[in-house]
Amino acid sequence: MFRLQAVPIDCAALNRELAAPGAGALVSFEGRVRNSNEGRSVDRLEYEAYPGLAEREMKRILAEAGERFPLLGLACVHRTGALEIGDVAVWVGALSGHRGEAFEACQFVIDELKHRVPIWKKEHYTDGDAEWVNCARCAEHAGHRHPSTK
Amino acid sequence: MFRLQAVPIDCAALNRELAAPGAGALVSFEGRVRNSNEGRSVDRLEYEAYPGLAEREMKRILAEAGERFPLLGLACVHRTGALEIGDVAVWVGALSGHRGEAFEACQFVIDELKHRVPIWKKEHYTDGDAEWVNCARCAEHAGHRHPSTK
Amino acid sequence: MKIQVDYFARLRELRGLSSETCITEAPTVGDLYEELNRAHGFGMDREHLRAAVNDDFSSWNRSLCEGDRVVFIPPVAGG
Amino acid sequence: MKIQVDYFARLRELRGLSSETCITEAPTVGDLYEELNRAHGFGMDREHLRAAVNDDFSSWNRSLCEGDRVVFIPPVAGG
Repeated sequence: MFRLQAVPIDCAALNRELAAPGAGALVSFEGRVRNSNEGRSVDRLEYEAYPGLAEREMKRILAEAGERFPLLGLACVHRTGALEIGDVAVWVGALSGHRGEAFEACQFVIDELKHRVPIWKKEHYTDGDAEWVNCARCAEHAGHRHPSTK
Repeated sequence: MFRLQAVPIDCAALNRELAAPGAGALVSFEGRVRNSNEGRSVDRLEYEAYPGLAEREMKRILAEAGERFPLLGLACVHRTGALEIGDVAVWVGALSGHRGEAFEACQFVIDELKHRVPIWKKEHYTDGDAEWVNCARCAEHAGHRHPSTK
Repeated sequence: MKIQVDYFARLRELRGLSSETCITEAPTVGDLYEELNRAHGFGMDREHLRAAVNDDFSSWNRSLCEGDRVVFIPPVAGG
Repeated sequence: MKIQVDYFARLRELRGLSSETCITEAPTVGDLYEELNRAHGFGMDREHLRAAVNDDFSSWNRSLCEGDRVVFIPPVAGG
């Protein structure tokens, strides 16, 4: 199960819903909004997703995890819109018979999500500046490599 | 923080209590009672702890985790007494700036707990039999190695 | 040929809109990006982007078809 | 010498009690275990147990002192 939602993520309910009589381990991950990133003081964040492709790619990631690890349940929810410090941006839960595979699956899903799923984060800093994460550097880098195209 | 308790573990409250403005990642582990173990059908469990030493050893484990990983919070709660299938036997939560260390710390704590902390589990099987986990084999093994002392 | 282009995140802000219909003769997805980049000066090199057509990832040399929905994907930062 | 011995889990069940005061001349923790094992037939080899004295782990060759509280720890199975 994957969904994008604009309202707060109810991690407690999601953890409870992941249940099976054969389950010995639930590993869950909450990605929360930090008050700083790479040395800059963060005031709040905005998340924007490309829903059609984000959902499709996340389903592939969940299916890949299901092939790699013997799981009894696996789910992920990602926020969109404006978030404050401490808010949960993403939740992943992995349920299995034994703990090793639950840890591995949970970490696999969040690692792949961060690399592959079209969701973007704009950081608003306490100094009033704002930036799309990863993107400023990419534009600089592009400029640096091909100054004539700037 | 570590505690032993005879009442159900409120994982939702424990996860909420682990919070800090610099925290980007909470990894939590719920060890739940499975309906089977090593091919035998389990009906219910009993956990028994040696409180004085369990608390002392768990504090050492949490301190070791704190030395290995840059954490913003780390806690563990273990149930004692009678548990049913699906009940949470143990909860571990690790809070940190970034997810890598939260996953590692959470897994470190549960791995060390299982090896080092004087807590015992008696499995009651659906066939009416009951056994202290790890201990039957240990007694057999002892008998096998030193038959004359049996 | 009519192509729908949707914009997200930094590209949406740079373009100043979320979606537009382009009339183009660009044979491939990559050619369309170069055309739009020349027109609007996104300042982002193609090697830092990915392309999607009709809600799935696409190679840059995929041929465009009438009615395709194209998205250029800046570096992602979910989680 | 009076030593308090507490029992947990399988050893508690085998001994049929949670705690007892032993009057012993055993010089070490290991000797005390052998004495009790001979008396009660726990059937568990010392190499599968750990010892604790006064709520901390102890070596088997630790000398016993009047009033020590001793626990023999069967293989643990928390979590």
